[in-house]
Amino acid sequence: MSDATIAQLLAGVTGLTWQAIVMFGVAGILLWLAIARDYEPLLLLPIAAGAILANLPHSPLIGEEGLLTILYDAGIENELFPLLIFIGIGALTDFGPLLENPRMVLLGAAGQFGIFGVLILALLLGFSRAESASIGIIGAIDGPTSIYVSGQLAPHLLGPITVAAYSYMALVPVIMPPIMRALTTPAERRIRMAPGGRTVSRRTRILFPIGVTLLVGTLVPMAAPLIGALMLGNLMRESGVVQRLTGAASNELANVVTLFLGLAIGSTMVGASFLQPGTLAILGLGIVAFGLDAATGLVLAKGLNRLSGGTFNPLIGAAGISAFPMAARVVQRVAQSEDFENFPLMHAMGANAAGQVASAVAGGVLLALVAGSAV
Amino acid sequence: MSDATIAQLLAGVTGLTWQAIVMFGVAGILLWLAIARDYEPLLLLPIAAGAILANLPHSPLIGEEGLLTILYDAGIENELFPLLIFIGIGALTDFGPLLENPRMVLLGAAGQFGIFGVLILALLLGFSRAESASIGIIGAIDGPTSIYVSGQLAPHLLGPITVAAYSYMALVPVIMPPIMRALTTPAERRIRMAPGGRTVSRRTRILFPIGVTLLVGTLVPMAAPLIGALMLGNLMRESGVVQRLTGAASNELANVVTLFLGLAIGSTMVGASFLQPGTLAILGLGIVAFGLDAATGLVLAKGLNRLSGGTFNPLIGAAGISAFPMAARVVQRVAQSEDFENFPLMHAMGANAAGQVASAVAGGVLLALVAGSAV
Amino acid sequence: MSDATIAQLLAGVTGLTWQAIVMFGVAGILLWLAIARDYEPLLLLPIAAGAILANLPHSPLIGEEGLLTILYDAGIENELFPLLIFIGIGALTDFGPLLENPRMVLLGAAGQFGIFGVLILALLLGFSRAESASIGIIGAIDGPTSIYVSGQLAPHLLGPITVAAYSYMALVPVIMPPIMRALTTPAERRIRMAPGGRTVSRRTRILFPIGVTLLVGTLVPMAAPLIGALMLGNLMRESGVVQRLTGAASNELANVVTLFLGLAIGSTMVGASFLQPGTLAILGLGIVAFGLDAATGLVLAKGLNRLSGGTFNPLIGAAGISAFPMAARVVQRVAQSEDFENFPLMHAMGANAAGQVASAVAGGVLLALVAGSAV
Amino acid sequence: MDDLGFGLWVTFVGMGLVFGLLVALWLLLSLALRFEARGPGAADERRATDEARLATGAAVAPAPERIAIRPTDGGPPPEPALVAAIGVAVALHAESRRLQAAPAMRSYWPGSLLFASRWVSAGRTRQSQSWHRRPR
Amino acid sequence: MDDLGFGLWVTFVGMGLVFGLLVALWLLLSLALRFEARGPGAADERRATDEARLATGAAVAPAPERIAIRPTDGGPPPEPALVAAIGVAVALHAESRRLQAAPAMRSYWPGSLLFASRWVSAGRTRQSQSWHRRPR
Amino acid sequence: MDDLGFGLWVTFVGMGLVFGLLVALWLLLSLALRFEARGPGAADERRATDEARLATGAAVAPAPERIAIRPTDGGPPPEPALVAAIGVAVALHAESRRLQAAPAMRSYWPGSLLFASRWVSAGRTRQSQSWHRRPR
Ligand code: NA
Ligand code: NA
Ligand code: NA
Repeated sequence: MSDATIAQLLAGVTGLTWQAIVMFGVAGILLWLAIARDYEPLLLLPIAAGAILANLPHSPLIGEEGLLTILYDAGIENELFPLLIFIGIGALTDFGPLLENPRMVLLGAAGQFGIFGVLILALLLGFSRAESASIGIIGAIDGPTSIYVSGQLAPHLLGPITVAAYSYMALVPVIMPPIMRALTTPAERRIRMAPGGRTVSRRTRILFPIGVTLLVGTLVPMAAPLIGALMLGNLMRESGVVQRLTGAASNELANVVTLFLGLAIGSTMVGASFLQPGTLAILGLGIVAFGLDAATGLVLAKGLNRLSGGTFNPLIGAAGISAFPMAARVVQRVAQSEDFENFPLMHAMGANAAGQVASAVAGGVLLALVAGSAV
Repeated sequence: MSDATIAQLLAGVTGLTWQAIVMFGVAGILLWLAIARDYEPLLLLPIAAGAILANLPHSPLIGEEGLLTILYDAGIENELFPLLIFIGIGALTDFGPLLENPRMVLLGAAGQFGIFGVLILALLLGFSRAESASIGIIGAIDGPTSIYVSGQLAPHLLGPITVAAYSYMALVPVIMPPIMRALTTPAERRIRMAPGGRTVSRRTRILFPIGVTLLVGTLVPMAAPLIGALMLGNLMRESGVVQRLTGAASNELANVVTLFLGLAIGSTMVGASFLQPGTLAILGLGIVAFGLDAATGLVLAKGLNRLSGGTFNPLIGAAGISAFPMAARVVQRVAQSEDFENFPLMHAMGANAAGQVASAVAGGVLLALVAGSAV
Repeated sequence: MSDATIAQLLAGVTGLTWQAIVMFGVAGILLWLAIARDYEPLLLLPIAAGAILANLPHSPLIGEEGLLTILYDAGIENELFPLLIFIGIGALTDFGPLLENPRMVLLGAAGQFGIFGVLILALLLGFSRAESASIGIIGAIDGPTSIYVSGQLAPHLLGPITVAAYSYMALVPVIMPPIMRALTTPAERRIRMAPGGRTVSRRTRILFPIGVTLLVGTLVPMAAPLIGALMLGNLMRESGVVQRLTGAASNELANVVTLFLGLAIGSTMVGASFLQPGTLAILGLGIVAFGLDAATGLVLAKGLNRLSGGTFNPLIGAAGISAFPMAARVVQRVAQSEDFENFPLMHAMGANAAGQVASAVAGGVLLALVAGSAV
Repeated sequence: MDDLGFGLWVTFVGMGLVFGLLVALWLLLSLALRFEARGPGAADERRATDEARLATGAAVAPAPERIAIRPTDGGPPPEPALVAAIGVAVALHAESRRLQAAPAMRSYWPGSLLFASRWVSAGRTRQSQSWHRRPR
Repeated sequence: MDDLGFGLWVTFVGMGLVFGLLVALWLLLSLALRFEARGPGAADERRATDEARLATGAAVAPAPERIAIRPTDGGPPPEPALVAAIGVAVALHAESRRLQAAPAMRSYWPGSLLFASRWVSAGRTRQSQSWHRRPR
Repeated sequence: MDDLGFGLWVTFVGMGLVFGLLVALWLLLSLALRFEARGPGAADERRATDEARLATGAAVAPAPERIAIRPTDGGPPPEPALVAAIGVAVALHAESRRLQAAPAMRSYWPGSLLFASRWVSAGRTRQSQSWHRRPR
């Protein structure tokens, strides 16, 4: 017995694999990004912690009845967590700027091209259709959408896809400016938008989420959960009569779910499966999707500028990629670096909110098309 | 394939039924009541949202693994949510006014007659015994009790019963005054109650919830969950040593559970099953139960007034229906409309708290009698 | 039918057993301790409430689908709740004092001897190996660790073990001083420690939880869940970038889980199984474990004092038992009663934090050794 | 190469659907905005925003924003601390006013009971106090 | 008509049980109130209420009640904003006093750590500061 | 008696493992502390404290700050209520300032810094204060 027990006592040390050690390094990088660089710490820190706990030798945390397994089953497998977080996001999102400039929806739509462009690239690289769609969804540049879609189409890629999605979202202020400068002329960047003075009544603000839910839910049932959750949160917010629920959904609930979500996703990053060439491909394709989103958004915005006779600042197109609300703030920064008196922020916010909606729609569309044809 | 996919893409539009459209209208009415009229928005808004999401064509939200299904299984099917909310209510209820005037318990008991009166009417209308009892429980005029009882006896009626219960609770200030004026004379309404100067020690306040739990739990085991949850919350509150738990139960937990509860109940309101003549009958019977509760309470109070030689304001009887704490406030308003210097509020609060307890007791009694004899 | 129903109506009264009545008395004592004496009310009050509800005749709360059963399955059976609470504790624990005096870890280790001493005693008393280990873990003097270990090795003893663990933890200020005075001389108690002026950088504070997780998780995989959860919370806290999550884990989440945990544990205290001679033995052994912990800690501290040439206050050894942070405060009180100008608090906090870590480690070790050899 | 075809098809149909849906949304919005009542709109607007602010639970956060306190007598600007203090005060007071003045129709149960307990209790206390006092 | 009979029977037995239980409760209460100790009762009372107030977590709750602010010098009533601000202050301060004065027996773990963290830490800070300072 | 043997064995191996692990931890710590960079450490410290303080939506966190309030003109000490009020005010104002001035790089989603760790601040304040004082 003693020998067996001794062996069992040393099981931990002997069970340590090189993949585990590499994953500890990966987790270390994520922690550095989260803590030192403040890149999406709310997600990357729990993900890194989950990855460490999952890669410990013989980790009881990912065994049956393990803590991380429980969390995964409780909210990732059934897609509960991303939807709950979407309710919270809806409760925190102000669609006012979009309601004031409805045409901004076009930029939101353009900002999703990267999803499909990368889907094609992934197919060419030999990924399966479901995998390719899951990789493409990184181009939604929206965390919960990526988790929701890839969780259904390719759960085994959930880890790298989520990490890519959140890391690149945090990198918006780094990645976007060069692209924006490359595709626009200083003159274009200096264009000042006319303030959209229109006031939006409370009635419209309340009808908006209901209308979107009915419209999208009817035309693309597969998008109903994402859009429904987002708009439910926004309805609670705009109704102004359920502050308790709005607060709970956007604070207590969102916090707890974010923690569990991060841990559960981190637990999928087990060395043996994570350390594959595919993972690197995913990280690479993700950044391509990112660039394509921004580029198409900018190009469409340049078109709008031409149509509007030079009164539309093309930078705003870059805000259509969602990554709410960072993209809009980056647009403001870049515009201001050309002309300190220029304030396209509110218009960019409109495009940004449109991108948020468009991302969820695109996610549903992708599910419908791929799930429909995959089998 | 393309054809199939096109068909699938149009599935949403083609899947839209007239029942769904009607249900969208119903949800619209509920939203209007909640937002514009501020009728129980904390429940009606999530219920309406759940109804919209559940009636979307081919709604993935109520499919297996759908968000609303998950919430329903998590807390309605096993009755967890209504009990958790009851803990929160107990933590927010001050039974002091009842402890100062124990005789008020009689009015609480009288305020439950509507439950049984309507049960008989429902039986005569051809509802099954379990259904009739579930409809009658609307007369408890207490949300969680209605959900708990009907969830066990007739889950398929959960939607209309809950909607009726909460809508009518919100209508207390509209429905009650006429009944109160009809059954009392101005002279009676002008009666001023002697201030119940008695001070209740902390010890008694702490022993009260324990005693009620033991008493009711022993005599009517079926009522143990409802009373136990209510009194657990009250014990936490009165103990004064677990503020963290009291706060969590009455805020964070209550908010999240209320949101989930509303959504899950709304998800049961699928057109095909909701749009039945039975639903209208339930709405009608609910208001009858309401009136019967108030009437019996008033009548008993008039008796008490006679016994006490004209020193007992009969209006207080109307507060026995629970609908805590609105009924008590309505009593105060009606009394003041007769004599601005009259303040029966604290006495009405006593009757009201008694009604809260009596409602839970009646719910358990009903479960015991009907579940016992139904099979 | 009527007869059957009458019988059923009286079922409650007839179903009342003497064990149930005794358990109501036990719950009453726990409530008195919690409310009147303020002994760990956050756990003992819910435990007592759960015990009352579980011992009601034919209690529907512990039946299948009963409230308490749901809570038990949701978080005790799968060990989720104690781990979640551990995350919250980690988020509230400041390991700074330990980082400033690393040698304090020795006292933390010594403070665990009671676990094993009592394990032997329990074996001699005829308890099975798994049971003995579960009883010994009371010596960890740490609630979640006791629940976690006994929940895996001897779930049927969960009730008495948890009650003993929390009651004795609350009794720290009563039990410890005599032991401390018996084992130290006034001269020793008057020793003033040099202020550990060293500043610990944020980097070290962040690396500490990561390092501990890797070290312990690798050497004793069985300890990974407890240490991992504790250190996850501490990492979130020290990172300073996820305050939302830290706050949620240490407030909202901790509060709700504490309530559920207490209720679920109370529900295991059903008279028939709780009222056994074994329970008394457990209560007795628990206090022995307690004394042994303190004694070994003090003895080792006296050794350190000798080695350090009389510059180390032996009282600090008593803080190694964990019971964080009460033990450290008691050390401060006893030291001050000898010399009002003496402030060993910060050093005691270091030993106390070490005890917290050591307790979790010991729990994992015990699981590894006993689970490994039991079968 | 079937996969490429599939990819192009998905891209074509997908982007088409996304654009189609959002254009439909655009039309819907323009329609809604057609029926905008400006005046009341603005009013509701402000009210909605206030509520939304209070909704955050941290009624205090936006306080400094909300109050553009300027010394009427052209004196020096007030201390930030004072500004913030008044910010808290105004927010809290606004909340209390809002909740005490709530129409009888307002539903206090089960949710708003927290507020009811907070503020309405205060009002009720005053009520019964004045009732105690009158005799004097 | 069996159903009607059933209904009447349920009504009869049901109302009987409800009344019976509540009357039993009445007796229980009267019994409990018989053993009321008035003086300490009132005292405990107040204490309990204070705690309950703090329990709401929102220290702002009791503000309106707590502050019977009246200008002692018969000056004009203070601004509502100021009243509210002082309300917050008093509530917070009261809470701090209460929690710092907690007896050694009070259990700080795992729950009360919230309070410990807020206020006891402040007290501990002062303690260790004075300890740092003594040398000088 | 096999059970006794088992018990002794578990005790021996168990205490051995516990001591072994904690000694290993000790070495690890000493190693880490070898590479302590004082300056940056303290600096980080300060930053962390600010964050922690703002983190607590509970305006009570900045207690230590509050304690520092002293009348500059040597007047009488301010009322606790006033002190607390200013404490709240400063914290809230700081928070609002910070949130408005947050760098684009900070991630606001899904949570900006509303609520969080409550008892970091005091402990850290103590340290950074003692660190501030040392120079003197
Ligand atoms: Na996007
Ligand atoms: Na009722
Ligand atoms: Na210990």
